[in-house]
Amino acid sequence: MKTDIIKPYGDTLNDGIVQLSFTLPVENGARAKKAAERYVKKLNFEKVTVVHAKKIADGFTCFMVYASAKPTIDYSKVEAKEAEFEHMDYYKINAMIKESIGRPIIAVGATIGHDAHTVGIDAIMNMKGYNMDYGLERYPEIKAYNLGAQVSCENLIKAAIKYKADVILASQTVTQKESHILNFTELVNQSIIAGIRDEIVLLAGGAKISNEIAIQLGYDAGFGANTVPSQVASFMVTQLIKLMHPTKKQTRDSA
Amino acid sequence: MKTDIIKPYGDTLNDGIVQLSFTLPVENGARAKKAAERYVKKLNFEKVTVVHAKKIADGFTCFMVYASAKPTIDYSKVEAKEAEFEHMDYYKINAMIKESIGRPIIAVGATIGHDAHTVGIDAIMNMKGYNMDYGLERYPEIKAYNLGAQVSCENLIKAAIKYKADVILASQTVTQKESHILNFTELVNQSIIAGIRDEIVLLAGGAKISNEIAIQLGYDAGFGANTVPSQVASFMVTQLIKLMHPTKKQTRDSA
Amino acid sequence: MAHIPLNLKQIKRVKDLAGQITDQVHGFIVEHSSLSVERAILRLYGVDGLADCGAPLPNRVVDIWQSDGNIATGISRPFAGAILASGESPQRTAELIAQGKLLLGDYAGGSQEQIEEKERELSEKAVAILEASKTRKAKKIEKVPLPVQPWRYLIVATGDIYEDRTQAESAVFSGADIIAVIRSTAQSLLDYVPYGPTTEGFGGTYATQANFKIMREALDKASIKHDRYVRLVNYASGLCMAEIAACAAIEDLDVLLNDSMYGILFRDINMQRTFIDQYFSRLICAKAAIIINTGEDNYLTTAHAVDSAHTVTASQLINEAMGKKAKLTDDLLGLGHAFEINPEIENAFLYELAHAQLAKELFPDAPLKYMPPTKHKSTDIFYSHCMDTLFNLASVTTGQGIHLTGILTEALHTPLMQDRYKSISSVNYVFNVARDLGEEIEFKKEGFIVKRAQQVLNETEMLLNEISNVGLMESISQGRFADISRPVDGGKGLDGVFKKGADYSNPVMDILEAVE
Amino acid sequence: MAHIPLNLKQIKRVKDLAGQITDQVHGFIVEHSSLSVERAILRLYGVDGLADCGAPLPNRVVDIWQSDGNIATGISRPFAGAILASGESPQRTAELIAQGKLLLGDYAGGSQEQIEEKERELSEKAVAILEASKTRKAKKIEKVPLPVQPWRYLIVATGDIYEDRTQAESAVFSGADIIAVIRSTAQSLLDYVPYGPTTEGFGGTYATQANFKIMREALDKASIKHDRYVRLVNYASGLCMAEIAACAAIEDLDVLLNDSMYGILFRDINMQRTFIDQYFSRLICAKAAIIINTGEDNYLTTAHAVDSAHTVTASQLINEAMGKKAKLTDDLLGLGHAFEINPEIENAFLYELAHAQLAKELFPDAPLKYMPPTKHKSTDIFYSHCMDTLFNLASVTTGQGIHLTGILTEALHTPLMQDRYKSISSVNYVFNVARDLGEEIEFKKEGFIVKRAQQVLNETEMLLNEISNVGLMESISQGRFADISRPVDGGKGLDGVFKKGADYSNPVMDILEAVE
Ligand code: B12
Ligand code: B12
Ligand SMILES: Cc1ncc(COP(=O)(O)O)c(C=O)c1O
Ligand SMILES: Cc1ncc(COP(=O)(O)O)c(C=O)c1O
Repeated sequence: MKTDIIKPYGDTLNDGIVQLSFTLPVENGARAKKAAERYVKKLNFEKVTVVHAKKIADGFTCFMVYASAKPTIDYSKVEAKEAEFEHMDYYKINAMIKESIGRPIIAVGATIGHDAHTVGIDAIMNMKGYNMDYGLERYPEIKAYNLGAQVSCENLIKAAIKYKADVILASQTVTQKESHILNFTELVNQSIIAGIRDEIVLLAGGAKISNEIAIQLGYDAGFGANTVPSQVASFMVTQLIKLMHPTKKQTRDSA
Repeated sequence: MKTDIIKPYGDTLNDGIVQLSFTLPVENGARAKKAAERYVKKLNFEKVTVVHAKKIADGFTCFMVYASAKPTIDYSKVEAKEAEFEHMDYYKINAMIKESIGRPIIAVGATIGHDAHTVGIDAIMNMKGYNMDYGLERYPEIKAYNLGAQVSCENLIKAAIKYKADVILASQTVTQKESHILNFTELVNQSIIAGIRDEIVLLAGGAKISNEIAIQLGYDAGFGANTVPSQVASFMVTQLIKLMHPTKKQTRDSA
Repeated sequence: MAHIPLNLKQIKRVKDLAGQITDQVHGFIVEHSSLSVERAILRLYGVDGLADCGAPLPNRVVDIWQSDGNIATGISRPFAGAILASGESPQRTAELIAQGKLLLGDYAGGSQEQIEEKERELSEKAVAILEASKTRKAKKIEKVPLPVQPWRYLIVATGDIYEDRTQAESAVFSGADIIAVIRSTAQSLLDYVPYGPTTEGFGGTYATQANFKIMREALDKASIKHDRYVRLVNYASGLCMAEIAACAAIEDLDVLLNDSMYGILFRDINMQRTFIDQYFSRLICAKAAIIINTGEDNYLTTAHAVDSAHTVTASQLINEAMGKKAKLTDDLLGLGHAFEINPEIENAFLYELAHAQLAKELFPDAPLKYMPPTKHKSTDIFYSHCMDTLFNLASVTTGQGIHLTGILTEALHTPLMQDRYKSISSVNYVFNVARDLGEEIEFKKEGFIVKRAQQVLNETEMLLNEISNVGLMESISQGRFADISRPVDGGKGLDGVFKKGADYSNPVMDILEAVE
Repeated sequence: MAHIPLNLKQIKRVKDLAGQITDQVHGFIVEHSSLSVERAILRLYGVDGLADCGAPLPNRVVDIWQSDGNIATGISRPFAGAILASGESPQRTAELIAQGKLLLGDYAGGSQEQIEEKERELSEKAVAILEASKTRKAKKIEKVPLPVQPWRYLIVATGDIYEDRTQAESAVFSGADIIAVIRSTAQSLLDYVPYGPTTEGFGGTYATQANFKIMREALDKASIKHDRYVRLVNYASGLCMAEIAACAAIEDLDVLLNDSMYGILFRDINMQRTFIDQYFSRLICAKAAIIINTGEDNYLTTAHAVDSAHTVTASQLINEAMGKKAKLTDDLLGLGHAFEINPEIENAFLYELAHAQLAKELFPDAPLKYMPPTKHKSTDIFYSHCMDTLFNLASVTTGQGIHLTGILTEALHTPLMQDRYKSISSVNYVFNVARDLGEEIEFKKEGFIVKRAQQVLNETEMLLNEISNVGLMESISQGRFADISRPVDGGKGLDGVFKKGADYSNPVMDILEAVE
């Protein structure tokens, strides 16, 4: 395999230049600056310049630093785990559902836990949609139920069962103290307990959610900032077809 | 010796949080973000979040990252090499020169090489001074000759000999491609060739100059951003006394 | 100050409309009370701490009375009776009640008059507590003066009150005039006020009386050190509005987030409950000289900041009218609004100026609370920093009162110490270099800014007309604010609402209402 | 546009004064020429490349003629004679001269009339080159239109023209309308124009014709890709003003830093030399439609930006008058000024607005070049970013023409790719959200801004009066600008100045001067 060794770029290839800013719990002064410099060296940098140091509280100093990073990375070895699916448009998605599933998809979504942020899940589900891209409610071939925010995992699963959902969409915005991880995990567990995990497409989303983390937590996919509804709908239908036609899925995979 | 192990501080002691920003020579996309994340991990960070990734040219992406740095540093082991002298005021300095040297000090200064930045050396030497602190020209006990900018090292040394200077002040602002190092080194060499190095106090200054680097280059001291003239004058007289009264110096050192 | 000439008659019309709307709701409010109101009375009577079961004592006592089916009387009378019966302090009496050692509703301890006398005594003391807080604050401000407006408001939100304190000290060091301790996520949905110093919140720190005290003490020190009085803010809106107001007053807080509709819209708290609670909590604030901050800024995080600008203005007018009903004077009305227009809209800054100036024209004497961009903040922290810089300019130019400092990492995380420093540096810079810009410019007559302000005012008038026709509760259930609709009987906390009986008594409220 | 009402009579007075000052200097200029002017003629006649000794051919040829003691005739006549003698192209002829194979001053190749005819032919071709450049640019602008003002100007300065190209492409990607390749430190002191593509400059990249070509080609591609015409800037001021103007015209540059006094003040270049050179170089620019940019912004890096504001205005007026003398039309007069007031001064932003608007009032049709804060930029890059954000606002509000993008790392290093992106994001943001702010506000009559502008204008008038009394050269030697004084006979390059002999000829200048 071909390698592709790279480094940060300032104004000359591979100069490694990085801007850093951080606070150390020390009083400002020559020693503080020295400590900042040494610390950044420990982070595998050379040519470290502490360009700014400012006292921001008794015993705390904020530093700004430019430095040249030493490591390189082989870009050819970097793989990303994006949800794999063809991004289709509104019309194609509806057509595909009609053709391959033969009935409207049912989707239930909510912001779980104590999280009150609805703007994200609304962007995906409400008619209006996001960034000129219609929301799921608008799709004739999708029946979308948006339960809003602060919904307990239990209630979301109950609703999914009640509506015979094909897809569950869970949103989390607050990530402080890993609360999103706790809530997402809880939802997966509840779906397993309810015995529906294998029958549904389970999606996680939110500003700080990546596909990778969602998959780690047991979801089919995760969607982060700037997702548009048609991406989600595309994934939903693609995944659902795989779920409903496992053989078809295999042929696809081997193709 | 007591240790004092510290780490960067975000909002919880020792959380290690650092803000970084850099460019990688790759097209933006999921792989690019992954590469940025991995790269920051190589820099000895954990909990790396690539908060922003933006294409800024074909084949270049700018990243913003928050991450938690792993190393610690023992602050008790950090020593800074500031020029050591008592910072005196205008009156005290003049009095001290009168008393301990018995004649006005002669100082010659310039911005050397092709560097055209005079504001810094002017701030130290001109009457007006800097930040409400009088410049050297104002001191009755200092005779200051400011030769301006773009002065060759040779000419500065010649002037120093002509004026029988006690102190030479050299300024450098442009640091691109290490031009300041080249010029400062050249000046030291010229002073040695002229045979005056041991008889004078040799000072370096400029926005990016630290005492440490100046000493490494063979100067008596170096002065960086926000230096005020009275600091320089204080050092000048202190150092000159050491130079003129070597015994006195020893007793001081052993004190 | 750059001025937008508005029709004074129209201003009067919208204020009258807001007054009518308030009057309608007020009719409902005065006939009802809530468990939280009753608990607030107990707190002002001197009841604090936890019962053995772990619930706060005020909750225990009120719950007992409610589960007995007697709540329509309110808690004041039976509690006064219990004190007479026990002969103990309010605190001890409450403990005895909670332990089941003393029965509420046992009026044997004294005559009707004696009980009323006790109630009077308790309530006068209660009101004196509020007055004392006002006096203490006034004295502090004599010693270390208040800074000029806009006041630089910074939040701390670590979840740990001691860590918050460190952050707050840092903020004051860099220039903050007001510190707000952000409340732990969803505390507004707790039907009690947590107790004691706390170190584990989510997205914020629990609002407890002990935490208030810790922070106020730290800020008192900081005020003296930096020679300017630093105000302290916390959050009342939620299921415990009145109780938190009581705790805040006791601990000399300066500002409370206290909106007549926020809980309804953003926390799905029942609207009846909210209207009842806000009234009593604001009476408390008025007496203790606590500035209220309203939450109109939140509307623009769910609704479109241009299309829905008039809902902000309408809500401000309603909050003002409700506030005045609760005796809040202009200087205590920190009505909220925000700089939330999508920066991709051309001339967004002109809209912002128009909206901000409109608020100033309508409420010239109120310390308006101006919220920075949040929804359209980018994860590009440098870009976000620019947005805040223009926000700072809009604020100082239009003479806002309370300036919530925008943070460059808004789209990422609750602020780190370094974030706060960087953000306040921008505020300090802009406020200094453009201090008198507002005095030195005029908005072009017939220009875009003037017309835009007029348009928003016209839309506001139409909306208020509609609301006054159908009533506020019905309007909210139709989703008139923030694109959110809430049914009159839906949401949390309705079970805590009760109709006052003929024998209901709340002498604290009586005194506070009597004030002129 | 927010307007400052100035007395039209006073404006006329200051413009007349600047005209008088220029006329005085012009008397001197027309009697002299310089080696650089002569070399520029050769370049326009088609001489390029290096001599065997490594010096540029134009230098070699002129030096030979000068060392023969004949320079008072100028180079045109003897060179035309040499062409006739050799029968070769100008380039080949120059090579032969440099190799000593052909003698300058040997007029045997033709009669007086034939030589004059040859000169006419050469000079008409020369002027046609300039005209062709103008036409080519106009055509490009027809295809990919010019963006609206203020034009977003970004610098590249890696020292390596190929690296610069990458940086420039990135800048255009993010929104730049103009790219300036910063020149290597002290190139202005070289008495020749380096040759070929270069990769090793200090603090900038050498200005060479080859580098101009490389960058212009890259920008032509970028212009098409991004569908807006991206202008290219380089530096003329220095010892080779006229030659660089010639090279720039040949390569279709759009803008040249070209000041009548910068070299004197900031590079200690002899003032006689500078005045002579700037005149011819500007005649070239005028014909080739190259916008000049003047360097008044530099004054405020050494002098106090408030106290010395009037020196900027005075210098702009002089630069304008000298520019017009050299046939530059208003649309080519990119007069410079800057946002350089110490941010610790209260209301610094109001001063800035006053100064910027004053420039706009005085030169309404000139594409004013507005320089960002530099001297008071902090090493705190976040703080510096805020300063730039307000600068951006001042620029769009007062309708500046060429907006030099302030860089958040100004106090640190020449911009990195990421720095440039962050900085232009701020420009894009501010220009969009405040596009029409200037149209929508007015400066209060009798207010601070208006008074301040008037004060600067008054001080300008006084200064121009003084200068017109003592003469410009004398004034400069008295340190009237930028707190720097330069003696009339001091500085570099005086040895390159000569008095025109009776038989002096420069037919290129004659044609350019004849243009109406
Ligand atoms: C609006 C807002 C609010 C509003 C919410 C109103 C509402 N009804 O939603 C209000 C004012 C109520 C609010 C309150 C709080 N907020 Co808030 N809030 C924001 C804000 C400003 C914008 C969020 C937003 O609407 N973004 C726009 C949407 C469209 O983007 P999105 O959510 O990322 O959604 C997109 C994708 O992620 C994806 N997506 C999202 N969900 C899903 C789900 C699925 C299944 C899929 C497929 C895709 C998907 O699709 C969407 C479209 O692309 C952010 C700051 C910011 N600028 O990001 C803070 C922010 C999110 N809030 C924050 C906090 C801490 C709070 C509070 C906890 C503060 C407090 N202690 O009081 C409270 C309480 C909230 C609670 N209990 O949850 C923090 C979170 C910090 C963290 N990372 O943990 C932030 C980052 C602010 C900050 N810097 O402190 N907030
Ligand atoms: C003003 C200025 C200019 C003016 C200079 C006018 C003049 N006569 O000085 C002009 C416009 C001419 C100029 C030109 C250039 N500049 Co310049 N300039 C600056 C600027 C904006 C301010 C510098 C300044 O005056 N600071 C204020 C003084 C008071 O601070 P100071 O120099 O640090 O001095 C203090 C201390 O350092 C100390 N000190 C300084 N010297 C000495 C000496 C002694 C002995 C002692 C004891 C103390 C001492 O005391 C002083 C008071 O505290 C900086 C950006 C910035 N904001 O820093 C760029 C900057 C320095 N310039 C820069 C460049 C690249 C140039 C050019 C080379 C660009 C070009 N290619 O054309 C040219 C050419 C200059 C040349 N040949 O040297 C770069 C340098 C990058 C680098 N680190 O290498 C900077 C950082 C801008 C940038 N980001 O690109 N510049
Ligand atoms: C008026 C008001 N009250 C309360 C809050 C916060 O309440 P909670 O604790 O529900 O997040 C806000 C939030 O912005 C508010 O604006
Ligand atoms: C008008 C003008 N010319 C030239 C320059 C740069 O010249 P040098 O190459 O001497 O640094 C500047 C710098 O700002 C300038 O303003």
